[in-house]
Amino acid sequence: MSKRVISNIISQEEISPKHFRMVIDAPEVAKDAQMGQFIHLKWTSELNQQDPILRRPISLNEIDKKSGAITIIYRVIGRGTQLLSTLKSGDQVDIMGPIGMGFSIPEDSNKLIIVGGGMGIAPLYPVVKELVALDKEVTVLIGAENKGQLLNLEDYETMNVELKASTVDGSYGYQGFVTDFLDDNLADIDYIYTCGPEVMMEVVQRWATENDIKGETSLEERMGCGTGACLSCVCKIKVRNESGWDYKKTCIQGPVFPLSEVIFDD
Amino acid sequence: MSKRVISNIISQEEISPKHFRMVIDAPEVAKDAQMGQFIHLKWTSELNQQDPILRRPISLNEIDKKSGAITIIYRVIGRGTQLLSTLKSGDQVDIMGPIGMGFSIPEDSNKLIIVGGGMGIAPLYPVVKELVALDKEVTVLIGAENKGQLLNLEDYETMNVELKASTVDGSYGYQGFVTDFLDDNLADIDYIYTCGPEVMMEVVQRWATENDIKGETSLEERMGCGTGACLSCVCKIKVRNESGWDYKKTCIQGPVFPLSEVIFDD
Amino acid sequence: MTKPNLAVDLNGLELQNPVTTASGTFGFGPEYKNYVDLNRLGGVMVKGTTLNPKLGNPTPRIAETPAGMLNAIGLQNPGVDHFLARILPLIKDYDFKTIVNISGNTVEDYAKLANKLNVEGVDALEINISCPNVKKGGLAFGTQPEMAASVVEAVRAETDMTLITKLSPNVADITSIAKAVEEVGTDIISLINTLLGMKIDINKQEPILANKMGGLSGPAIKPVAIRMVYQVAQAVGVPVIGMGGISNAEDAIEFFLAGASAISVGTANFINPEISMEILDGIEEYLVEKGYEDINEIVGLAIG
Amino acid sequence: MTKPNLAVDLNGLELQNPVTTASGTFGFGPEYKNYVDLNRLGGVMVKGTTLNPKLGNPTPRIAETPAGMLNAIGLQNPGVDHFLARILPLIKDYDFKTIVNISGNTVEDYAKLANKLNVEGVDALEINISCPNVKKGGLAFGTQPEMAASVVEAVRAETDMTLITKLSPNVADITSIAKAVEEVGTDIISLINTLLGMKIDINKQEPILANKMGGLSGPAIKPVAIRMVYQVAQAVGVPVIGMGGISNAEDAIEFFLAGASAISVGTANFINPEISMEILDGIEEYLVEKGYEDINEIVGLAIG
Ligand SMILES: Cc1cc2nc3c(=O)[nH]c(=O)nc-3n(C[C@H](O)[C@H](O)[C@H](O)COP(=O)(O)OP(=O)(O)OC[C@H]3O[C@@H](n4cnc5c(N)ncnc54)[C@H](O)[C@@H]3O)c2cc1C
Ligand SMILES: Cc1cc2nc3c(=O)[nH]c(=O)nc-3n(C[C@H](O)[C@H](O)[C@H](O)COP(=O)(O)OP(=O)(O)OC[C@H]3O[C@@H](n4cnc5c(N)ncnc54)[C@H](O)[C@@H]3O)c2cc1C
Ligand SMILES: Cc1cc2nc3c(=O)[nH]c(=O)nc-3n(C[C@H](O)[C@H](O)[C@H](O)COP(=O)(O)O)c2cc1C
Ligand SMILES: Cc1cc2nc3c(=O)[nH]c(=O)nc-3n(C[C@H](O)[C@H](O)[C@H](O)COP(=O)(O)O)c2cc1C
Ligand code: FES
Ligand code: FES
Repeated sequence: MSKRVISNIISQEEISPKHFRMVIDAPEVAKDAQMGQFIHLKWTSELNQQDPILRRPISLNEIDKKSGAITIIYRVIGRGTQLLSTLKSGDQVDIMGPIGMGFSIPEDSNKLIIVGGGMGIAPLYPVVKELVALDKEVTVLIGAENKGQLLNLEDYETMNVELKASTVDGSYGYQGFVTDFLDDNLADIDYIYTCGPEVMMEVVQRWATENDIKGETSLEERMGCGTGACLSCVCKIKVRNESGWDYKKTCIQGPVFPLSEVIFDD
Repeated sequence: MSKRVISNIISQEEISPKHFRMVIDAPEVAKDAQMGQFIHLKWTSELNQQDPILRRPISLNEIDKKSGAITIIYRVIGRGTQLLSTLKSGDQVDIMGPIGMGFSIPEDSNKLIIVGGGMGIAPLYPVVKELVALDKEVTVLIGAENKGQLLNLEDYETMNVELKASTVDGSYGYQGFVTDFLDDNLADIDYIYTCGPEVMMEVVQRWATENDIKGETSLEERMGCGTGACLSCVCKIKVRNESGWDYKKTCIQGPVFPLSEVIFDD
Repeated sequence: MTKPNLAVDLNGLELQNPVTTASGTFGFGPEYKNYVDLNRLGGVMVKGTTLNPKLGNPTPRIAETPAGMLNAIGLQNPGVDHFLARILPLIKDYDFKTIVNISGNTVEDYAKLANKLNVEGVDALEINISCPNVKKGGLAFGTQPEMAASVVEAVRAETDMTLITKLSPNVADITSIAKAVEEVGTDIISLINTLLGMKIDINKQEPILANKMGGLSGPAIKPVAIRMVYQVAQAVGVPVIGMGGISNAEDAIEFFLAGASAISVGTANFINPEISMEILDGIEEYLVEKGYEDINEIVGLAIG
Repeated sequence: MTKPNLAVDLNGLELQNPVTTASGTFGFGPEYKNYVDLNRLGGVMVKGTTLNPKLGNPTPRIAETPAGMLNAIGLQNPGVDHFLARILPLIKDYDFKTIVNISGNTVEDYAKLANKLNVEGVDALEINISCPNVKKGGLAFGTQPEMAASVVEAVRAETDMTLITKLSPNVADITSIAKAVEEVGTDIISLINTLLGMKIDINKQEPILANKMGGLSGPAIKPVAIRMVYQVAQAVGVPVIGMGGISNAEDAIEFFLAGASAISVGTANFINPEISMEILDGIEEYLVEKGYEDINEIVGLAIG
């Protein structure tokens, strides 16, 4: 169940230029959190601070149910994330969460693949951990601008997964796009998880359709409420009606949707 | 000449509940500053921070031309002063200053009196220092809610002045109002300096008029620009025209005005 | 110390307290059940409802602005029939008054909506006259006294239910609109809806909202809202529900002092989902501190 | 890298660059000489000037609001004769264009002002039509197309000087006002003036401003200003000067993209007295970064 908590920051570090990892002490959130869910957070516990006014949605990158700590990884984009990045251990943030429908693992799938691009790698890490714990055969494909932006790279390197990484600048692994890894050798995959820039997810969707692979994807939309009330965060999802699609709320009906049902065109 | 500088805070301490003394490293301001002038400051050096949006006028309580440090003493009233009070040594503030017409010392006056009430004591301290340095005969009358709010009390106690203090709660000195000290024994005073709540200044003005004592007073009005452009800070000053008064700008034509010329009625 | 009375009687609409939630910012209510004890709310103005289901606008639908936000949701809603069949049953047993915010593109739309909503469980209608009148080239009903009145008149003819008319602030003289809708029988006036605004992405060199323009809400618009409540409260005899940027109890109290008999919390729900309860508690504290026994005592105190 | 051209020709009014300062927020100019190289400004709209000296309103004249402020200065100014005799000589030799903002309570006031200001040293008049028309019960000239046009027409009859008409945002349809004043010969349109607002002191239970209501300015109103510039730029053929909440170069660029050919900096001068220069530099940087050679290339790019 989603709730609102004022939480202490345990640690914050810049893991790569403009990329930050923040660990937050939020047992109430961790308790109920599932992989793929997110928190909606205000960079300060002082709510009269109106600049910027809205919360920011950020995925859970790690959920430690035992210690009650949650981890997020984010990139500084604009004013909200910039202010977030100025906080230090001991400072407080105001959290709503955990929110949304997370990733699921179909029981009958054994060979699974993760395709993450850029910040889209962040929400996929808990999935990989879970799959490995379930002894599944896992291929992890990640791509980013440069090595520093290959989130959780060191974690993946020590895990029992087939790892392939790409960077645009060639500073690590293959030089190119992560989607270049998607070839016919992978056609025996059962299930796919993806998150990343929209252009990337479209390519992944096309490839998955061609190879008849089901899967899930996590979407990003501008969010107001994070409760399903404001209808600002809608995305186009295929449904059986006249027009063939309907708007769904990314915040509570997503952010994770079946890959084949997402219409990328906005 | 007034200028804008981003300055480092040297120290800040809570000298009494809700009352703070802040020392700022601002040689460019200190250089030109005169007693009775003020600075117009933003609690942060980040000007895109719009909450609150306006600067705050605060009097100079000490001006150290040698070290370049200026000192202010302020009381937490609302959001602006509250945010100011959260700053620490090393943080930055954005200052415009020094601004305004300060206090003057008539050459032919020898027995001078200072009447300060509450926060109005703050701008008077530099005057007392100057008078003492000039070897004048100085009487300092100060009053506040309680002992802690008798600003610069310890300084005055060590100075060569006739000091009388009053507190409303009786925690120091005479229990009552500072204006109660204004009796006929003081009628041989040459010149008076006053600052404090409007009701207090009115009483002082009346007493001074009755005893034919000239003097100066420092006023407070809500300020926008601090440059004389916006006309938000006007006060009524007697002039020789049809209506007998005109609006003057407290920021650059004040904040110090001849006591007898101020009309207290807004 | 006895607790002050918080109940208000708005021309027949009795709210257990004056705190309601603004249409479009609180869904149908249950969206906030994890954060708010819904039974403690005075009223919920549900999401703007239309005759037929509406998909609304493409995204982006919101943009952030200094101390505010723009929205161009485009009235996405499942339509009145779905509302009656599927949603009303879920909310009608809460202690809050269910106030249905209705929107149309013609006078007839509004009338039909009122007719359909004339059912038990709906406590009042809030007529959103900020919608474009398709027969008048898209000019909003709420921008001209006659057009505004024509909507209210048509709705009044369909129902005896309490009618709240919600005014648009995008006008030169809000009192003329208020008087016009009072004359044709609105029981209550609520205000303000959003100010029309826009934001441009200077990198993409195009408006951020897919719809280009959107409605400005949040603290930024509070001074305009207070001014309009103050003007309308003096111009009409019916009670006023004030809204626009209310983010804490102090803001709410400003509205009461300006002449509002009840208030709605909008954008602030997004910032702090628990805020409606904090505002309710804060209002009570203010009354206690100042020695009032009844919220009604402070209504309009700043007028004069 | 050659420097991009910043000069703009606003229907005959040639500014060395598009950065001007908004009336009432920059005095007559010299008030800011410690902070700004006045010779680098495109233009200065001087404080609203009236036929006779005006004392203005009692204090408090300003109040702070979320990301904005209210003012009710009440047009305090020394009157046009004093302006001509004492102030114009001090400013006419600066490189900025001297634009005199004029205010009146009757159409005749405006005409007389224009007649008196028809002198060398005054480069343009900015007609402030947000003033109350005493003959129409205090309704602001700028709220009705006919009233607005009558002022501009009367001024036009007195002078061949460049006329800028400054629109009030407190209207339902800004384009109808813009078109009305274009028709009677305004050379330029500037917008927006302040939104009417109010703030209440909840302890004293009365409005903070002595005048009760005041004009809302600052970042809070920027979305409304951008929207109106965007609408007006499309509705008229004359150039537009945009203002309302501009606090940095990014804000200014939003206005150019929305269709403004020049901009005015208002409230931001209070927050950072050096801001007009920072905005000027920032505009140039944007042009260089994006590879434009001329400021005029980006005007209206977000329209479409
Ligand atoms: C479900 C979800 C999970 C996310 N997880 C992560 C994560 O783990 N790490 C991470 O770095 N980012 C994540 N994002 C994106 C993140 O929310 C934005 O980068 C952030 O809101 C930008 O805020 P800003 O103030 O820095 O940027 P600004 O551009 O100044 O923000 C302006 C407005 O746009 C919104 N906005 C801007 N970019 C995005 C975006 N990509 N998605 C949604 N809203 C946006 C902001 O929330 C704000 O309302 C996620 C987004 C969603 C919807
Ligand atoms: C020339 C001058 C010198 C001053 N010197 C001192 C000083 O040395 N120490 C000190 O504690 N205070 C001083 N003040 C008062 C100080 O400026 C206010 O207490 C302060 O602005 C309050 O800001 P706030 O945000 O805390 O209060 P809020 O009430 O939230 O402020 C709201 C608005 O009202 C204005 N305002 C509120 N109170 C005053 C006031 N008394 N005078 C002017 N504007 C006000 C604020 O500047 C702001 O614009 C001085 C004022 C002036 C004009
Ligand atoms: C996302 C969003 C959706 C809204 N939808 C509606 C609506 O459907 N009907 C309506 O009358 N007002 C709608 N409004 C306006 C609000 O009810 C309210 O009048 C306005 O936002 C001002 O209040 P606030 O500043 O507290 O948000 C909406 C506002 C927002 C922010
Ligand atoms: C203190 C103050 C005084 C003003 N005086 C005038 C005036 O005399 N004439 C006028 O046309 N506009 C006046 N304005 C309006 C501004 O010129 C400008 O149109 C408005 O403030 C919006 O811009 P901003 O948000 O950048 O301040 C004044 C604004 C302020 C804040
Ligand atoms: S963010 Fe409000 S409905 Fe999703
Ligand atoms: S503060 Fe603007 S004129 Fe004094």
